[in-house]
Amino acid sequence: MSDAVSDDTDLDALAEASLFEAPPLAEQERMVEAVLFASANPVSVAEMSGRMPHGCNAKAALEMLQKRYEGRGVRVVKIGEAWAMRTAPDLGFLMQKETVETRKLSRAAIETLAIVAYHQPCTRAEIEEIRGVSVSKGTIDQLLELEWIRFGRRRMTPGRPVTYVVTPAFLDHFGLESARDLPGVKELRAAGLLESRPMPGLDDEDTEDQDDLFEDES
Amino acid sequence: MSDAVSDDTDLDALAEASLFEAPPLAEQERMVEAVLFASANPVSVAEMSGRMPHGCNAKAALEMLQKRYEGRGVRVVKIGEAWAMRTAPDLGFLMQKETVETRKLSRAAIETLAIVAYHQPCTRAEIEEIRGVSVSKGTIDQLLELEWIRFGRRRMTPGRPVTYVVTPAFLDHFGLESARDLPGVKELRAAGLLESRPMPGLDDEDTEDQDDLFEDES
Amino acid sequence: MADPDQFEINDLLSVEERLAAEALIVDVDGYEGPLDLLLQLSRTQKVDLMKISILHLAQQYLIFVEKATELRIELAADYLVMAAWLAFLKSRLLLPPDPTDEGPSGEELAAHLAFQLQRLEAMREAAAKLMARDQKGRDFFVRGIPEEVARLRNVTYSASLLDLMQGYARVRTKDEFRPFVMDREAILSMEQALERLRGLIPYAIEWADLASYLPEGWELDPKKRRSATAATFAASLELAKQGQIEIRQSGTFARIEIKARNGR
Repeated sequence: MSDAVSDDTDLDALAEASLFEAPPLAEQERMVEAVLFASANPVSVAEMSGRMPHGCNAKAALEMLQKRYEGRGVRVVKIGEAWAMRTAPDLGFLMQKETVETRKLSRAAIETLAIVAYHQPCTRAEIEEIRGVSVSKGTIDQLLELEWIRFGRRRMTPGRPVTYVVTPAFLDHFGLESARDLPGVKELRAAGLLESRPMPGLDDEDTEDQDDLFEDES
Repeated sequence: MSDAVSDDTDLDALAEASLFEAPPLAEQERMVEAVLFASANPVSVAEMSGRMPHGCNAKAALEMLQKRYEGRGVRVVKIGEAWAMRTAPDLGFLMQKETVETRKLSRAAIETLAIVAYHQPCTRAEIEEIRGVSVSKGTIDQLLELEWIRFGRRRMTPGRPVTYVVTPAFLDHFGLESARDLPGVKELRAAGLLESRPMPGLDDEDTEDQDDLFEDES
Repeated sequence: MADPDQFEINDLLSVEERLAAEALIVDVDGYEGPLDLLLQLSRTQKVDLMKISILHLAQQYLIFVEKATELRIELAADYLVMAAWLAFLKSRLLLPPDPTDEGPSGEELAAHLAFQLQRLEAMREAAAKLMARDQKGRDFFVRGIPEEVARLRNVTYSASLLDLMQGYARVRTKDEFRPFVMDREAILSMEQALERLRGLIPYAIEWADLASYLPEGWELDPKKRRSATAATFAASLELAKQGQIEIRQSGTFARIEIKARNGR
């Protein structure tokens, strides 16, 4: 099993060889290419490994593949712990046929989404405090339905309110690797605008630990 | 084909340029790559040309792309007059995920199986009489599929109903040499599996019955 | 809120500012709450939010609310709550600090309001940047012909000998609870009850509850009990008619008792 391993047609030999040693990295790269290519949804490294022969290094192969596709019409992108292939955004103009009309989000929904993304995990009360108005249930429901936000852990404060966090589908939709890559997040944090400051003279215990939680979760 | 062509942000310049001359072939290759990737159907050369900026040579770009993907995990293939991308056939094994699941047999199936084992050959009506509830076809089918029961001789009674008997695979699975090795009602009671006090006379009568049935078949 | 100060402040503002404030009144419905309105008003100051004059902003807001009231525009309660709070803040900012007061100073409150405005503004900008990003299905696209991953599910069913034995024991146990002489159905016919009762009469020497003559096990199942009770009662009437038994009942709904006539 020394050199005949990567003969495309000799699958049995390959499978057999894999019992003893992993296929060459170039071959592994072909494998992750095929798997990512075939899937419309991001594939996690764990799932990729599970589908590849024993001993493969899916992560290394994925990183190799990502390099290979740099500057091409299709890109290899990382979304959270998962990987996917997406067309290059500059070629979007070729895709009128594939474009899906999405329901226009209301201003309230867009702002709520941004607040959850930047302040997650974030309670409804916090969203309302930032926006200065009450958030209708429909707005939250719409974002939940789009699977852009989901319930996070309950806040350990009186009433144990539910929190909201953004989902991998949100990251995928906006082409983000993680919530840390949100536009301007560093500047906002540096400016203290992601902190929750209680109104002076008001003992607002339930907002104090929010900053910690953001670090925890994202 | 130099690869520095694609400045992702410089779309306007590209679009403007295309009014006068076609984009470089390398850029055209990126375009056909993205379209083939995202299209839900194979794309003909004519359709591809229609989607690309004026002056492009779709066919040449497609052929270039096909070359590029030679030997890779994905292939550019021609299907009739149309083009599409497909995962390399030798990697088909990655497109299936094998999972082994062990499930407990349902209560209905266990009881049905037990009745067949203790009373074989046994008709469906008899199984229902003993269980006191009707037996779904699915349950019988499942046991037939598992090859734990099979059809026995037809009963020589009106309607000539089929009977079921247990198979060697059944004996094998349960580690029995023959169905006679199944513990009788007395042993079941001794083992504490039968808790109710029997009605006088029922016990013996019943086990004898059972023995007869075994005599019949095996 | 008809505070004489108001008019003074009104005069302090330039004509331009008043026009701006009036223009805003027209689409009061367009605001998403008092904070949104404050943010809009702050824009007329044409300065960085960090340097905004909260006092000035409070005045603008109060004028807005007053105008709205004059024009008989119904303002939601939260606008009025904000107006009251801003009036309070304004007085704090204008009056020299009271050393005996333990509450937050006017400056602290003003700084917090400025922070809230900055944060709302920042979130709006962030939301706009987020929506301006390349989006899936609009700017970039997923694989058009995804290949389904065939899940080869090998289901193996397991059952142990013990499962089998327990299963059998279960059905046999069920069987043994059933009176073996009786039909499986939950109905006792009068004929059956009559036959059963006839057999038992020779032993009915003492008065005994009719219910104790129900077939064994039938009293456990409500359906069976009902049927058996009715049939046994009917059978007892028949037997009484034939002179074989006596029936007595001490009162309405009391127990019905029977005993054999010749057992006397």
